[in-house]
Amino acid sequence: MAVIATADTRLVVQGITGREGAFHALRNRAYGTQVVAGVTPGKAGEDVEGIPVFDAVADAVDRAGANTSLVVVPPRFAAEAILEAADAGVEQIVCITEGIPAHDMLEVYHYVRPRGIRLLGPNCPGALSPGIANIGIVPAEVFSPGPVGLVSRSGTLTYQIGGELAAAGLGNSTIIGIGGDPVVGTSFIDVLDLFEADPETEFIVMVGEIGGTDEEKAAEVIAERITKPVVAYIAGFEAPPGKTMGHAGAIISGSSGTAAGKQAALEAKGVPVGTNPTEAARLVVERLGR
Amino acid sequence: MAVIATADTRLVVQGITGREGAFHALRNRAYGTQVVAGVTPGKAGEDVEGIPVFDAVADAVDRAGANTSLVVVPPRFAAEAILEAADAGVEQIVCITEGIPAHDMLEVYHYVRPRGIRLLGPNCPGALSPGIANIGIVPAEVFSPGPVGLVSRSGTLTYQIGGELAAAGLGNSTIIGIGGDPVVGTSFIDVLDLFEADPETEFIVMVGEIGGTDEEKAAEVIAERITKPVVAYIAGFEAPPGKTMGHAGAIISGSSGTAAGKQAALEAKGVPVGTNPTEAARLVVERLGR
Amino acid sequence: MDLHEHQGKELFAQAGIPVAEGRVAFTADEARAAAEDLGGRVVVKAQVLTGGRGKAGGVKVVDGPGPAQQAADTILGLDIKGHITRRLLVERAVAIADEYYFSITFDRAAKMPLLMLTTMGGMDVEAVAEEHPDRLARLHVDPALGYRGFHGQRLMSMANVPVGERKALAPLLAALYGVFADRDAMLVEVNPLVRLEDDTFLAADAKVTIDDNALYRQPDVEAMRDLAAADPQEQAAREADLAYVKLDGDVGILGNGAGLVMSTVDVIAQVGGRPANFCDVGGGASAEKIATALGIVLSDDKVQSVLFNIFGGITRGDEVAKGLLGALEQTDVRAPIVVRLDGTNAAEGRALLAEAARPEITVEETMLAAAETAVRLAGEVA
Amino acid sequence: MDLHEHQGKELFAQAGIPVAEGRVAFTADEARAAAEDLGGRVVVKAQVLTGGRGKAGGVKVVDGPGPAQQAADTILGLDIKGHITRRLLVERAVAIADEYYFSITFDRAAKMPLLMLTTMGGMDVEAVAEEHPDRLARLHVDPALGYRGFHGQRLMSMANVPVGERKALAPLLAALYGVFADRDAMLVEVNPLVRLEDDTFLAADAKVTIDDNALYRQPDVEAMRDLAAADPQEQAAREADLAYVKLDGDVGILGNGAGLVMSTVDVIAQVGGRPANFCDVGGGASAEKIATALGIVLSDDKVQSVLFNIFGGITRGDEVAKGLLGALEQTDVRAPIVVRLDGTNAAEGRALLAEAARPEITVEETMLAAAETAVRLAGEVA
Repeated sequence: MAVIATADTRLVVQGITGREGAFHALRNRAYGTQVVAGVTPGKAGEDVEGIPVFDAVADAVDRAGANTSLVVVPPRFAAEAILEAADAGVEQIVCITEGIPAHDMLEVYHYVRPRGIRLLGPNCPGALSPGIANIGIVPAEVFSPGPVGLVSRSGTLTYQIGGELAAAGLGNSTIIGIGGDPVVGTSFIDVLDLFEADPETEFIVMVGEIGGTDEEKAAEVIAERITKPVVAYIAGFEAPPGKTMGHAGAIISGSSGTAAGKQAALEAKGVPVGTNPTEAARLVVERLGR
Repeated sequence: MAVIATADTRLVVQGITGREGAFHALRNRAYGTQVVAGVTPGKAGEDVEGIPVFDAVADAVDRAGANTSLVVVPPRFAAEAILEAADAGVEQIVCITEGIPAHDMLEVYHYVRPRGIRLLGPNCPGALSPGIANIGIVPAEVFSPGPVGLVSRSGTLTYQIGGELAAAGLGNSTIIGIGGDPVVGTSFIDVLDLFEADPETEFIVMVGEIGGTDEEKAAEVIAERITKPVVAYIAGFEAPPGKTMGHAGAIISGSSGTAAGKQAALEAKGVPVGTNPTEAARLVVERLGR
Repeated sequence: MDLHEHQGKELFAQAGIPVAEGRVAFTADEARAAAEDLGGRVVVKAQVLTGGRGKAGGVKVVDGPGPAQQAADTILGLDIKGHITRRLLVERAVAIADEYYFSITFDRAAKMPLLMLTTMGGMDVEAVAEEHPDRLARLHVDPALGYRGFHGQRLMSMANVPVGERKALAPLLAALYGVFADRDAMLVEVNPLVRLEDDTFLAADAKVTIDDNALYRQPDVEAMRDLAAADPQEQAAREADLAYVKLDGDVGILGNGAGLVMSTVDVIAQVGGRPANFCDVGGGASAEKIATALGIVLSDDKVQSVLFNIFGGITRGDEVAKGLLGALEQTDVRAPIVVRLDGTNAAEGRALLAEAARPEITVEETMLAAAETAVRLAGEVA
Repeated sequence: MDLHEHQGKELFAQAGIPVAEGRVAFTADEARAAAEDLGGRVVVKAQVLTGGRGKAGGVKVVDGPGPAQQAADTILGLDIKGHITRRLLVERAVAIADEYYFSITFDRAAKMPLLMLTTMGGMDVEAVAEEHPDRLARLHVDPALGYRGFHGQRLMSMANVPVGERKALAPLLAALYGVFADRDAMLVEVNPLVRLEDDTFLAADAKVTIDDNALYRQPDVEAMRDLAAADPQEQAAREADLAYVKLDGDVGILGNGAGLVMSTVDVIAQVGGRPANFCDVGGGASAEKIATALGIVLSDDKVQSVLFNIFGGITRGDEVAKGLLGALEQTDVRAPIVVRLDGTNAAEGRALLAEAARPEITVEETMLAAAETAVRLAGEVA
C-alpha cells in the first residue's frame, strides 16, 4: 500500500505552466502517477499535454478530484500556494520550493497542522513509492520496489542512500524527503509512525543531518513505539561550527544539534548509525541479512 | 455524569478581582463547583476569599490544575482572555461577556475550533448541571437534577424555560446556554451530540430564536442521528422585521432565519415546537408522560 | 451602524480605493456650489440609510450648476421608504464601460466573511441570485487566513471576469476586504463596481455597516453618526447602552436579555395585547440603568402599561427593584407597572418591592400572568 | 544576515523602541565629532558581527570629544574573535538603574518564536541559564496568535519583574516582537535592556539577525549589508545565489543540496583528504550557475582538485555537464576535476562529458570512488 504517494493519490501541480512545474508534472505522470490537474491563475482552460489547467486549486479539487498538491512555484509565492491548497481541501501538500521565508512557513505550519493537513517540505524532494506513484522530484529510475522505508531531511542525500541500497539489491516501500528548512510540515516522527503502520515497510532508514533536535526526538520515539528495525545515517560530522546566534541560540539548543550528538542519541536507543552513505547501506544489508 | 459542567471541572475565573467575577466565582464555589483559581494580571499572590489569584491562566493550569475557564472580563479584553486560556491549554472556556466585537470572535472561533478547544459563548450564561457544578451565571436555585438536557441561545430564556419545567416537576441533566452573538463557539448541533452521548439525559429541549440558520441545521442533525426525543421552543414570532443589510444579507439568508421558518423546519423533522415558554414546557411534560 | 454612501466612500478613499470626486450638500445652494466646483456633468444622489433610491427618483445625472440645484431641490425632502432625504452627494459623472457587483458580508451561519462578485451589477442583484445563480460567484474567506491573493483570483475566475481585467480588479477587491477587516464592518457592498472606459475600476456606490460593538475602536466612524436620521428614544437608549425598539401598540416592555424580551413580545401578542416598544437592559444592569430604561419606555406617549420581565442571571433582582423604586421616587410615573422577577437575588428584590408597597406596582409570579395583567391594565386605561 | 548594533537600533527606533542617541563613526575624527555633537559622557563601542567585545576592550565610557577620539583610536582595528573593528557607535551615556535581558529567537525545534527574559541581564546570560534557570523566563508564542498582551504579562510574571515596572516594560516587549515579526528576524536580542533611573526602559544593545530568504521584502535591511566584513568569494557566491563556505584544505567541493555537500565533506575527510571549501548549487541549477559556482570554487588558490558531486532531482545532469564544459571552454581551469553524476538526466550528462573528452575531467561512478580520486589528485599536485 505504501504511504503518502499511493495508488489513490490524485495530484494537482501548482505552477504547472512553469518550466519546472511542467517538467515534473509530466515526468510524474509518465511514471504512472495520477496527475489530474494543474493550476496557474489566468490560464484556466489551457492544458499541459492533456493535463487540464485551472485558475485555482479549489477547481482542481471540485472538478478533477485532486486530493494532493505538488507546489512548484517561486519562493515568494510558495507559502500562499500552500495555504490555497489547504483552504481548497486537499489532504496532502508537497512543497518542493527552496528559499521560502521562515516566518511565512511559521504561519503555514500553524495553519495546516491543527487542521490535520499533511505538508511535506518545503525544500524537499517529495515522496516516491517505487512502482506506484511519484509525487515530487525524486529521480525514480534509481529506485525499485522493496521493503525499506526511507526518510530524509536532505533531497540529494535521499537519492544517494537510495542509490546505495539499490546497488546492494534493496528496494524501497516509500522514499520520503521531509525537507531541510528550519520549519517543515512533517517530522521524522510523523514518518516513522506512518512506516510503522505500513505493511509494505519492513525496515526503516532515517537520514538526518546537523542542526535542530529532530533526530534526538526521533530516537526517543523509536525506543517508545517503533517495532520495525531502524538504521540511521547522519551527515555533517566534519561540518564547520556554524556562526553563533547571540546568546539565545546557545541557550536553547545546548549541546544538541551536532552530528556526534545525534549519533550518540540514536545509538543510546539501539539505532545503528552510519557515518557515510556507503556505511549506512552496509548496515542495512547486514541487518536485513540479505 | 452530565456534560460540560461535571464533577471533574476545575474552574479558573478570568477577571476574578472584578465585581462580577468575584460574585460569580464565589456563588459557583458555594454551589459546589471546584473553583480552583482566578486570574488578574499583576495580582498574583492575592486571593478572593481563599481562591488563589494568578497573573496568567497558564499559572492556574500549571499550579492549580484548572481545566476550564470562565471569562468574566469587559468586552474590549474578552477575546484576548479567551485566546490566553486556549493558549494555556484549558479544555473548555465559558465566556459570559456581552458586546465583544464580531471580528474579534471570528478570529477566536477559527483559533479554538481546529484545536478542539470547547468554547461556550460569548454572551452566554454558561452551563449548569444541577447538584453537580455550575460554571457560569445561571441562577442555580431554580433548577434541580433530572432527565432533561436544555440548550438555548438566550440566557434569560434558558432560565425561563428551566423555571417552567421546574414548575412542572421536571429537573435537568445539564442546562447549556450557547450564547446569542453572531459568532459563538458551540452550536446546537455540538450540544445535541453531547446530550445524545450523555446517559443522564433522556430528553432534550432546544430553545432557539430568530436569526441565523442554526435551528434549521439542528433539525437536519436531529433527524439524522439524535435518538432521544427533542422539543423546541422558538422566540421572536412577533419580532419586527430587522433592518436590511444591503442586498447581500437577503441573498445569503434567503427565507430562513424567521421564527416561522425555523418552526416549519423543525416540525418537518418531527420536532414539536412551542411558541411560548409555557407551551414548550407543556409539550415536554406530555412527551415524558409525567 | 449603517453609513451613508459618502461616508462609506470616505473609508474607501482612505484605503486607496478609487471613488469619483464628490461633495456633500445639505441644501440646493450647496449642491449648486458643489457642481460648480466639480465642473461638467455631475450626479446628484440622495443620502438615505435605505436601498431603492434610484427607483424612488433619488438619483439624477445633470449638466452644470443650475440643473444640479434644480435636481437637489427635487430630491431634498424626498421620502424614500420612510426615510426623509436630508443630505445629498454631488459627484463628478464618470464614463462607465461595465457595471459589476461586489460585496463582503459577515456570514454568521458559516462564521466567515462571504465574498460575492458578479459581472451583472448595477441592476437588482437579488434577481441575479435568483435567475442566474451561476453568474453570482460566492466565496468564503477563512478568518485564520485572512484575504489572500488566491481568493481574488478564484472569485474572478468563478465570476468569469475577463482575464485581461483581473490585474486591475484584484487590488480593489483586496482593498475592499481591507476596509471590511480593518473597519469592523458587517457589510461592505459596492453596486455598481464600475469598469471605466480607460479599463480602470471605481466604486460607484458604497453600502457599509459597522459593528456597533467595535465603534469604540473606530472613533472616526462613530463621529459619522447621522443623529438627524435616528429616533430620539433610540438615540437615548444607545447612549445608555440599552437596546430599544419602537413598535405600534400600548404595552411597554422591559426585560433582560434579547431572548426573554422577544419571548415577552410574543406572549403579549398571544394574550391579545400589542407591544408599544421593548427595551433590553442586557446582563448585569445597575439600578441606575434600570431607571434610565424605564424612563425611555415611558417617554413613548402610547404606553398605557409597562411589563417588567426579569429573570436574572448576571442581573440581580435586588438591583432591579432598587432601580424601579428609585425611578418611582424621582419621577411621576403615569402608567401602571407589572413586575415579574425571578432568578438571581429575586427573593431579595421581591422583598424590597413588597416593603415599598407602591400602588403603581403589581407583582406577578409567572411571565404569562404578568403579560395578561399588563394587557388588561393597558385595556382599562384605553 | 547579522546586523551591527547600530543597524539593529535603527530598526528599533523605527518601531518606537527607545535607544540612546548615537552616531556611527568610521574614523577617530568622526568619533570625536560625534562626541562633540552629543555632548557630555559618551560610550564608544566597536561594531563587529560577533559577541564578547566588552571583554576584548571594544567598549569604553569617556567624557568629551578628546577622550572619545582616543578611545576610538584604540578600538578601531581591534581584532575581536577574528573580526577587525572597522566602525564604531558613539552613544550618549545613560543613567542605568537595572540591567535586564530580553530576546526573541526563532526556535526551530518548537517551530515557534521563543521569548526569554531575565532581570539578571548585562552579564553572561548563558551562565544565568546554567546557574539560575528559574530566573530565566522562557515562553513560546504560537504564530497563529502572534504576540498578545498576555504573553508579556506572563513572561514578566515568570521573570519576577516588579509589578510597578510592568506597565513601562510591556510596550517595549511588544514592540521588539513587532521588529521580530515585521522584519523577518531569526533573532532579536537586547542585552542589556536597561531600566533608567527615571523608571523608563531603553534598549542598550541590539543583536538582530534577518532571514536571508526574506531580504527581498526588507530592502532597507539588505542595503545595510557590511560588504567590508564579508569574504569576497562568499560575497560573489551570495550574489549568484549559491551557498559557499571556505575551509582550510586542498579539495574544492561542488554539489547540489546541503545534505549531499555535507556528506561529501565528511567522506573527503574519511578517505584522508581535507576540503578547501564547498559550494552548494541548490536545486535546479542552470548551466550558467554551475559555471559560476566552479569559478568561485577555483578562485581559492589552495584548491588542488575539484570534486563535482551531483545527484540530481530537480537538478538535471545534462545542465550540469553543459555548465561544466562551458566553463572549461571559457576559462583555463588549473586543477583536475572529478565528476560524479547521478539522478535526473544523468545518462545524458555523462554522454555529453564522454563526447567532449576533456583531459581535465575524470568521471567516477560512485561518491566514494570520486572522493578517493579527488583526494589522490590533490595529493599528486601538492
